Amino acid sequence: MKKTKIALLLILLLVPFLGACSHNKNQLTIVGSTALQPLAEEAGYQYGIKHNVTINVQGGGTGTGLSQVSEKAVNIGNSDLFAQQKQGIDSKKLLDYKVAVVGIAVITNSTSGVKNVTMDQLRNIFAGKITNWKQVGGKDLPIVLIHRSKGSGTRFTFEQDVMHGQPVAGGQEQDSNGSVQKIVAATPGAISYLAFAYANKKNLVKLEIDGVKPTKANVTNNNWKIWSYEHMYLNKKANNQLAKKFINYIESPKIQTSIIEELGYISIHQMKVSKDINGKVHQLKGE
Amino acid sequence: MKETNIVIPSQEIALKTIDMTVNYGKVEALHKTNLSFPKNQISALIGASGSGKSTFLRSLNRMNDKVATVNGQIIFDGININNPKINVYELRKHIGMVFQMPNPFAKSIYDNITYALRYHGVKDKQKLDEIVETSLKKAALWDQVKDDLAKSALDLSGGQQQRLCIARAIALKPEILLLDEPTSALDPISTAKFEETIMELKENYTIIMVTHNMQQAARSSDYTAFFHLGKVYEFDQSSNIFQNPQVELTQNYVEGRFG
Amino acid sequence: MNAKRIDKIARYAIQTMVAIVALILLALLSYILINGLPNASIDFIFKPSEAIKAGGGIRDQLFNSIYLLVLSMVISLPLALGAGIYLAEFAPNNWLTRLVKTLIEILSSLPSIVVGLFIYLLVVIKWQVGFSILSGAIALTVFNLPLLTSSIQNAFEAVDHKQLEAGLALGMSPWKTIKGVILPITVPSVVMAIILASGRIFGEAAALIYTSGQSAPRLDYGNLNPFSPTSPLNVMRPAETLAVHIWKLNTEGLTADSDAVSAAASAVLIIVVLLFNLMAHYLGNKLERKLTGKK
Amino acid sequence: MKAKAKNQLLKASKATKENVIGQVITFLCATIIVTLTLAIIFFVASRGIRAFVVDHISLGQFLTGSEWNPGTKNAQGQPIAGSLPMIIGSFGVTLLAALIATPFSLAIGIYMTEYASKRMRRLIQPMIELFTGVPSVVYGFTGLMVIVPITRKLFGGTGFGILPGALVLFVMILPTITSMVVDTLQRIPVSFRQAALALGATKWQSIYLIVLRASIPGILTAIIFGMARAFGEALAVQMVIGNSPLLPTNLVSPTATLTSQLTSQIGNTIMNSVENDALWALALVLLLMSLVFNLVAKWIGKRGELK
Repeated sequence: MKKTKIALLLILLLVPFLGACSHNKNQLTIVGSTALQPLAEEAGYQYGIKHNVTINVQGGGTGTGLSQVSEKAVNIGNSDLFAQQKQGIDSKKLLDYKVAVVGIAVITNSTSGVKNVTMDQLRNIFAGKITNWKQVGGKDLPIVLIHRSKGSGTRFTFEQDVMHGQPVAGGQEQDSNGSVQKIVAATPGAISYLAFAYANKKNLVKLEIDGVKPTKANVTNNNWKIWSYEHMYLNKKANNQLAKKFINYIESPKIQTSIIEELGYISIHQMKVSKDINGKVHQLKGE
Repeated sequence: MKETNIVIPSQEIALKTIDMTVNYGKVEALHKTNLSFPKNQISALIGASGSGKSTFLRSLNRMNDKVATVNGQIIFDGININNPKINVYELRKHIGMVFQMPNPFAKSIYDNITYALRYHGVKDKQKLDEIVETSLKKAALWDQVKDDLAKSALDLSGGQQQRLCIARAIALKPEILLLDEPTSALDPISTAKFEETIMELKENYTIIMVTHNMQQAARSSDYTAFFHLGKVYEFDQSSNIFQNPQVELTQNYVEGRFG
Repeated sequence: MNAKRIDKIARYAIQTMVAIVALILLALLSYILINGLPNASIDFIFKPSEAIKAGGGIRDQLFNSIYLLVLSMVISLPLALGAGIYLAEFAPNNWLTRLVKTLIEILSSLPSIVVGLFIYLLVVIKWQVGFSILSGAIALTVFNLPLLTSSIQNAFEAVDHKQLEAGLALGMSPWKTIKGVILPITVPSVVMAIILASGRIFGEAAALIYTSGQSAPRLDYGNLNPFSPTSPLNVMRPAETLAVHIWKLNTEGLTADSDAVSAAASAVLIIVVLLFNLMAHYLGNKLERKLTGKK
Repeated sequence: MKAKAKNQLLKASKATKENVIGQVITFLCATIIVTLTLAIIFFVASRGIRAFVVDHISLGQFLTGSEWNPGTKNAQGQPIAGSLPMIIGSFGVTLLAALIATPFSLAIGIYMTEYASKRMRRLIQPMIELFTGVPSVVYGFTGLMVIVPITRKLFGGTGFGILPGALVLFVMILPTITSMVVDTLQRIPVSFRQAALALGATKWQSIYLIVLRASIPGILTAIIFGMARAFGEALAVQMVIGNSPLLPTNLVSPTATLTSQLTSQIGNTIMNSVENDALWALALVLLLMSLVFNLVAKWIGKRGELK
């Protein structure tokens, strides 16, 4: 009797592993930028219900997204950057779809006592030339620089649009918007940069640059200079039939006005300007 | 006085060793020994500690296999059991053993006795109960435990545990029982009871017992072998060994001059 | 300062130190529970999570955590038991066995992110298993094995070798004696090892981010066919565990109430671990009593 | 002996087969675990060595340099990858955490095995296990919200650095060390203690002179296991260490550990790129350090063995 009881238990435990051989077809794996992840997840969930497709969205960062999609390990690679801007990625192999725009706000701890800075002052702060808030009209408090980690897309965009090639001073690096948010809110004199969606926490001050407020409207006409596209990359050689359908779904007006707005992104269709790989901005011919 | 005096008992021989030696690595712990143990008799092995008597005993049921190299022959019922082809597990059904420190399983009294039996194929519950009863009776433990066989063996006293080990061993109905200083960890009363038990067991088991206790050997054994520094000097009826030993070394030991 | 006084001082020093640790634990627990419990209502536990809107629950994440724990135990316990027994009973006492023991200790000191990436590159990418419970379970197995194996080995070595002798003398093979006689005696310490190991992997996040993934597709708990993607039993679906969910809420979380949900999730996670410990203790004692016949 | 029993003596029985199978299975389990460990070590080593062989990072500069910026090249064209800050960060955090945790876990261990009543022991045991249940993420954020502001108030600066890292790790490795210390102390036979007391020693003398002395190998292994755990911790430390790859000037200046640098950067680097390989070199250093930990523990354990 004892033997049969053990055998039964064993079978019961092994049943789930049988599922291991199933690898169903209509499934989409999306990996990459953590900034684009919430959008991809929410759109993926709604698309999944409508078309009975399972869409798995993972984070991992822009670097992982781009390298995995070039190796065809995943269907879509999310990235905050142009593939060309990332060393070691062969952009010719990839198809670029811009699905949204993300504005990056400059945030400081409420103790800084500063509401507005000029672009040059901002550049000098991050270059380490200005080290105390009183030099820009704030309280007498040392400035604490908090960067995003080196490979992050947000950091690349910020440094391209603000530093114009000048190196940034050393300082603390955090690898996620969440920790930047918490640390700037908690550390007196701290300054950093965050995507709009993350910047609207109560004890965070959103700096104006040259009198321009970090709003979506100011991004559409490039009054607010610090912004970038959110890209979804496909591998040219992969079977992208399902992936293309999903991207069209995201670029459809219905999604661009609903989820995109809710999550704090800016819709592609509202943009009056475009930005190329080296950050130059061009007027879009009357949309 | 002779150099050695090894007697071959006249009765039927249950087990005998031919030129058996035991080496721990390069050290020869036991020199060539030739002993023949009479059937259904108690043979005691005496000698100072380290004289090789336990080593000899443990080689009989191949308990020394991994630890030492045993050469020579051990003839049991006409077969040389000291060779690799022998199935050691089957062999130990025929040659049981009880150790110095009582080592009952951490199970109930009933399970202690039936566990090995069930493993060797005795499945029928009714038959098991019967064997448990007869073995415990033979080990003079039945009356004390018969109404609570499910009690854990670890709750028994030292003496009771040792008798449980006896019951467990005889439950397999071995032909030979090896006892390695079985009473050295017991109090005098349990020791005396233990000796009575093995005297009764003599009818259907050949018993070979290692002991430090000279009086025990004299009282309860029929034959006695005297070991000294890894060599058997004398093997004869216990009465001769203790009244007029032929070998001077035995005489010194028996009269307690050393050892 | 005679010995008597030193003895008294030592006793008080030890007791104060134990009290300090107890205080730290209570402070930590109360900090987590006070922040977490108010919004960890029952329906919070049985609601799916929300990406944007507030009021999301942790139903799928909690299920994934428990399911992953069970699966990784199903894989690692037999392996650890086998290896533990081999090292304690059969392995020859030579340099090779000592080398193996050191290797196992090294496995336990590997940082979780390194193990996570190893399984990610090998299992998720190269073997095309993809982000799934299976990959997560394999990653967690790597954490379970060293702790379980060394605890089991110690447990077997701690058992008095006379029990083995007793079994052999009755014509039982070493394997049968180990399985039938010695194993039951080690059950309590094996259960203890399982508790310690599961406590650790229940809170593991770093390794799972790259293996069992960060997305929790909505599950239909009625559907028990392990092949369909919405069934909870399917091992090929990505499964964000509770710990990963807490990590995601605090790093990339855009949900409106991410702080509240993460605090509540932490509280739930600790309570589940506490329940798990108590249940495992109870089970351990019962098993020991049944197997060794002690009343 | 009946004839049937006699020939059974000569042939293999269920027992022999079963025993062989049992040995083979357990041997296989042990080999699986060993191959798994070797595979991971080989994997980390091969990726780590790539940084030195393929990307020409100089080993000397790697171990002594204090600037970590693998993306850029120095004068000789070698990537600037000085991992000294991370090594010091990792060691600083681990040693400090172990330094704080050891006395406490010894105290609990001794209390549990020598002084505590059965009821107290039943209470403390789950308490210790509960510590292991708390996920490192929760430790990280509690550390960020509680410990960092306190260190900032007490010692100024940003509140990040080795001290908060060590405090968080102290709480995390306490259960690991304590449960192993308790295990070792319990293994010391009661007779040792009785012998000491019989000779008129006070309780503390019996503990200090006999019990602790006899369990030194176990205690050291426990500490090593705790340090190994602390050394490998990533998420919790990353929250409070400050993540800046700079040499720590004091206990509260932001720095980085091998693990925090690895976790925060790996996601954003591309496989086989210089930055990625440099991170794997860090992982290799991490691995070698934990190897050193184990060998030291073994050596001390052996020397302290009961003679």
